[in-house]
Parts: sequence; C-alpha cells; structure tokens
Amino acid sequence: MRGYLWSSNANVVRVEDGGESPSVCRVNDVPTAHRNAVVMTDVVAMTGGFPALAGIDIQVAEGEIVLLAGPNGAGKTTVLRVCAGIQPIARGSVSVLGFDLRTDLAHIRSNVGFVGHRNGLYEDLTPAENLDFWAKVIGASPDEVDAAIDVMALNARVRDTPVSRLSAGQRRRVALAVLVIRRARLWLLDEPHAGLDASGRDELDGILRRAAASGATVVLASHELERATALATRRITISGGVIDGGDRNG
Amino acid sequence: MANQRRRLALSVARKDLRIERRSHVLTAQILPFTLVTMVLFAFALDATSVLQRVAPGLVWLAVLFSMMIVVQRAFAVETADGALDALRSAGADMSGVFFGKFIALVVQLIIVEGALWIAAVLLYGIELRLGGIVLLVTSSISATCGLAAIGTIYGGLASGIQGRESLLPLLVLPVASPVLIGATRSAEAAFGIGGTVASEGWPWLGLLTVFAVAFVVVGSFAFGPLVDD
Amino acid sequence: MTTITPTTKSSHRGTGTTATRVIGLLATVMCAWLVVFGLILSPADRDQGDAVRIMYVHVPSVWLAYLAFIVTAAGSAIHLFGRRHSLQADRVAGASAEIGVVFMGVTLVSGMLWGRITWGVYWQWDARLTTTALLFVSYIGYLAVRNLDGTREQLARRSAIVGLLAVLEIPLVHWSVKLWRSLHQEATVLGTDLDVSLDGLMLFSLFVGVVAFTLVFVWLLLHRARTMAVVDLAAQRRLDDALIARRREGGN
Amino acid sequence: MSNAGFIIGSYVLTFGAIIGFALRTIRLGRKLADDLDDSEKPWL
Repeated sequence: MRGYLWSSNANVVRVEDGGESPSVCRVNDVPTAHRNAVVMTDVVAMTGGFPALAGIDIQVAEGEIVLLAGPNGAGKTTVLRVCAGIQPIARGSVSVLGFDLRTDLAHIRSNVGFVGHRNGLYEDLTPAENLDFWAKVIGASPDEVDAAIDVMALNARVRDTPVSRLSAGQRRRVALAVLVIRRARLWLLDEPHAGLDASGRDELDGILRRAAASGATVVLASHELERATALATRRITISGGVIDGGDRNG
Repeated sequence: MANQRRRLALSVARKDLRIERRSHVLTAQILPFTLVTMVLFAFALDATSVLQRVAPGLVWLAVLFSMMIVVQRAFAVETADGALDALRSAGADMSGVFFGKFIALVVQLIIVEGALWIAAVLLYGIELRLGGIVLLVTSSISATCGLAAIGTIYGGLASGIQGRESLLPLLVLPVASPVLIGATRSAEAAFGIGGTVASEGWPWLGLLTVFAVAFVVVGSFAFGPLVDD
Repeated sequence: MTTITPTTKSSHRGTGTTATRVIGLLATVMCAWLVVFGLILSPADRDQGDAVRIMYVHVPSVWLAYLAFIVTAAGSAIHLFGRRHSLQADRVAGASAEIGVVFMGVTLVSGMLWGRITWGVYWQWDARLTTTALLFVSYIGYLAVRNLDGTREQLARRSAIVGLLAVLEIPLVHWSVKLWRSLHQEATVLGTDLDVSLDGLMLFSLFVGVVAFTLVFVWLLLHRARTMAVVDLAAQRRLDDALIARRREGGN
Repeated sequence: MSNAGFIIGSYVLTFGAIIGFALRTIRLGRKLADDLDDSEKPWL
C-alpha cells in the first residue's frame, strides 16, 4: 500500500494502482519513468450543450502541483470535474491514477478528491460532525480524523461551530480535511484561494505543499496567478477549451 | 459489502436526523403546518359528524402534503453545499445513501403521523378502539415505508435539477395513491368508522406491505442511476 | 390531411418511407371503416341503445394506451439493461409514451361521455376509470422528466427508470383501486356496468377499431421516433459546429 | 340515433386528437428532416 497523507497506518485496504498508464506523452515534459496521475487525450466534454472542452490533451505526473491557468470560461473547472469522474466526456480518453474513466469510474472516484465552489459540507453540522460523518462513510479511524484536524489547523472553537457560521477559509480547510480523511491521492481544487485572507492563503499553500510532499498530486485552477505559480511545479494554460498554443511547458 | 452499506445507511440516517434536531425545521415549521391543515379541514367541512367520518382520510392527506415538504427539505440539505455530489464523487455506495435517507424520512414521517393522530383525536373527536391499535400501528408503518421509499426515489431525481420543485408532487402523488387508499381504509377499520370492523383492515395492510417492499427494493437499485450524472 | 408538395431533393419527404406511407394509408382506410361500422352499420345495443357506439373508439383507444405504455417500458428496459444503452430504444420509449398519453386522454374523454349517457354522470369512481386517470397523470410526469435539463445520456437513463417505475405502478394502482371499489358496493348500484353482450357485427366493429388504432399507433410511433432521431442528430451537429467555434476561440 | 351529440362528439374528439397529434408530428418531422440528405436519415 502506498503511503497516504499523514495516515500511513490506515487499516482499510485501498484500491491499488492499475499499473503504468499507457505512455501517450507527445511532449517531452513528462519523463516516461514517472507514473501519470492524469492523462487526458483529445477530450471533448459538454456542459449544457456547450463544448467546455474542445479536444484537450493534458498529462500530470504523480506528485506534481499543477496550476491550470486561463481566462474565465476557458474550461478549467471542466477539466477538474472530468478528472474527478463527475463530468461525462463526449469524446477522447481519460486515465486517472491508471484507471480508465470509462471503465473504472468507481476506482477513480474513491481515490480522487474534488473541492469546487461548493465545499460539500452539511451547513447545519459542525466541522467535527462533518468529519465524523465522512470517517464513518469511509471507515476511517478517529485517529485519522484527529490527524486531519491537526493538519488543517482547525482549533476547538472552529471544530464546534456550525459550518454555516464559518468563514470561507475555514470552510475550505474543513473540505480539505475531508480529502485527507478520504485519503485522496489526487486533489482537484477549483479556485482554492478565492475568499481567503493573506494568512489563509499562506496556510493553504503550506497544506498543499505538504500534501504533494507526502505523495498526493494536486491540480488547482486559480486566478491568483502569482501566488499559484509560486506554489505550482508546473503551469498549464487553457483557452477556449484547449491547451493554449505554446504554453505546454509552462 | 453489505456491512459497509449498512454502516453508510446508518451514518446518513443519523446525520439527517441530527440536522433535523439542530435546525428544528420539522418541529418549528412542518408540524405547525400540518396542524393548521387539520384546523382548516374542520373549517372547510364544518360538521363534526362529517369530520369524524373522514378523519382518517384527512390525516393521510395531511401526511402526503407534509411529506412533500419533508422530502424537499431532506434533499435541500444535500444540495445546498453540494454534499450529495461530494458523496457521489467519493464513490459512496448510492443504495446505502438511499437506505439512509429512507430511514431518516420514515422517522420524520412517523413523528408527523403521531402528531396528526393526536390532533385528530383531540380536534375531531374520533376514538381509537383497543382492538384497532395493532392494525393502526402496523398499517401506518407499512404505509410510511412505502411513502418514504417513493419520496426518496423521486426526491433524489428532482434534487439534481434546479427550478423543478413542482415536478415532485406531479411524480409522487399518482404513485402514492395506493398508499392513500390503503392507509385510509385500514385506519377507518382501526377506528371503527362507518361501522367497519378491525378485520376489514387486514387486506389493506397486505396491499401497503407489498407496495412498501416493491418500492424499497426498486429504490435501492434505481436511486444511484437517478442521482448520478 | 395536408397538401402534398412535389418532393424536391429527396424521394422520401420528412420522416416518411414507403413503409410508413403504406401503413398510413391502411390506417386511414381502417379508420374510415371504423366510422362507417361504428356509427352506421353496427346495431344499437339492447340495453345501452346507441351509446354502445362509443365503445368502438373507447375500447381500442384504452387498449392502445396500455400497449403504448408496455412499449415504453420495453424500450426503457432495453436502454437501461442493454449493452449498448441504445438511444434508439429510448426514443421509441419516449415516442410511445407520448402516443399513449394522447390515447389515454381520448379514452378518458370518450369514457366520460359514455358514462354520461349510461350512468347519467360524467364520472364514477369505478376502478377502471380511476386507475386510468391516475396513470394518465403518471405518464404526464414521465413526459415532464423527459423534458428536463441534462446530457442526452443522463436524460435517457433517468426517463428509462421513471418509465419502468410507472409500469410497476400499473398493477399496484389497479389492485388498490379495485380493492377500494369492491369494499364499497354502493358504487355499482348506480348504473349498468359498461360491459355489453356483443353480437357478431358489434364484435367485428370492435375488431376493426383495434386494428385501425394499432395501425395508427405503429404509424405514429415510426414518425415520432424518427423525428426524435432527427432532433438528436441536429443536436449532434450543433455540437460539431460549437466545437469548431470553440477551437477557434482558443486560437488553435 | 339517441344521444347523437355525445356519440358523434366522442368520435370527433377521438379522431381530432389523433389527427392533431399526427399533424404535429409530421410537420415537425418535415421541418427538421427536409434539411437532411437521404443518406443522413438513420431510418433509410
């Protein structure tokens, strides 16, 4: 079993890698020795009759922190949703953590975490109760919950305040704590810096760096180019639902 | 697998009930609504003899209407911050989620029904016979399971679609009609209304049970594909 | 029906083919026959008098409505459980449900007119009437689900499930309503039942009605399913156009 | 014929509804399908 974030003692057997993903690297930016966390090939995806992705190719290696950049409506969110297995694709092929999107959706979903504009929390419950719920759903131990709370620096006051009364940054941290409890190996974050104050952003950057250091792959879409570029190991610029011209090596 | 599903169902149910306890929507909004309905029925019919005759039907109609609100509320909680999406995208077993929502709905509806029967006894002056208690309780539980199953199925279907709340009654009410008929008749038998005896209620209990089993089984399979996109 | 303009670029106008034209012609002829037999040639019933003539359109239409819903269920099942998740099956299911709703609406109206003559009231809480009315509403719900937002596949899967649930409803609703009526005997005292004893010519008229309406159903089903196929094709084409526009927007 | 109004009315309504639905279907079909080439029609 691979080491998971701060919880190498996890006693639940997770699905193992389906082996090396096929090497379809056209550009020499990904060494073939690396495992690919994401391989998207000529992907077309529709949102409400509109082709949000118009034949996009993306590769992300495991352990990378990749920044998806591009103007509004470029298709960044759709890339993340496709990788998370919650947006069907119309054409092309997608492999996430070695699993094929069309045949192994369940494996992808259980290993991937997506946090978008909505955090997926129950607003009437406290963070502690939300995390407790997820721990029960996943079968994680109380230790893992404590670890996640530590990592996200959720203090006692935050832990016991209903989510509806928390700030955007606190909610985001709770949502990320859920990813830790779920032992997600690929973190897909849509505008994670939005609505956070300066210290919140610093905290978030630290969390994401540590996540990557312990083996997770992070793909984030962000407008905060300066901050995100400093954080990211690589940048992919999207425009009009495809990779922007000469920016493949970011 | 079965174990995991049971654990998921229980966590979802416990979570839903905890949210209800915390937010007081059931006690502060839905129960008052149903009680006002009972009072309004009395204004509309305006004769104690008529009220006594139709009390079981009125109670179950009120249950049906409050069920619409309870179901909408149960799924509003899931969609407000994308929690159901998060569960789905975490690969949670959707039939487990179905059973969880189902159990929470059953508990809430039973609370509503209890309040309504008490109101019917107090306001309409009907009297429960000792021999009718077993029939009333068993048929109410069967009816509630049937209603909760269809409520969860169609509530899940309507939850993913914005601005389509009006679709829920259109889908649920025709399907729920056998429950309304069966539950009303067996309650009439339990209360001995219209010269009925308790034994006349048992065929209805059979109908309600078949209905509940059918829709619970179907729902456990259909829920996942319905809420998935 | 409509004026037929000479075909220009195609020998098959619209959604028609030689087969549908033959079926359509046969259906028209049979419907004309049905009117002649039902209104003129067949005798009046001993008990019901001329009111029995409504039966020749009422019974075939209710029969076709149920057939249509069974076709919907079959199409839904093929879409849902078939290996290819055929969209064609989904279209047949949807087309059939639309036709079924039309036939069922017609059934309700003609049944009420018949009831007005024989019972003196438009509506009676008879098991068959009540079941039909509830199912009518259910299938309107099914059609509403077909018109929701979502991807084509999503819509097809959702409506397939709702289509199968609706067919599960038929026996349950029918059973409960029947049980309800059987325990309340006073309803049947009201008037004669709609059943009539049929002589040869009456039976033949009914048979003509069933054949005519079955042909109408097949003809409508083919055209409606094909129209839906064209709609899907057009959506596909719009996707291709939008894709090109989107790529241009991306500057590639 | 006794009750002629009701009886003829039921025939008119029945065939009227069917013809109305048929016309709607045919019109829509023609409007959409006449833009297609024969080779593109999946049913040919």
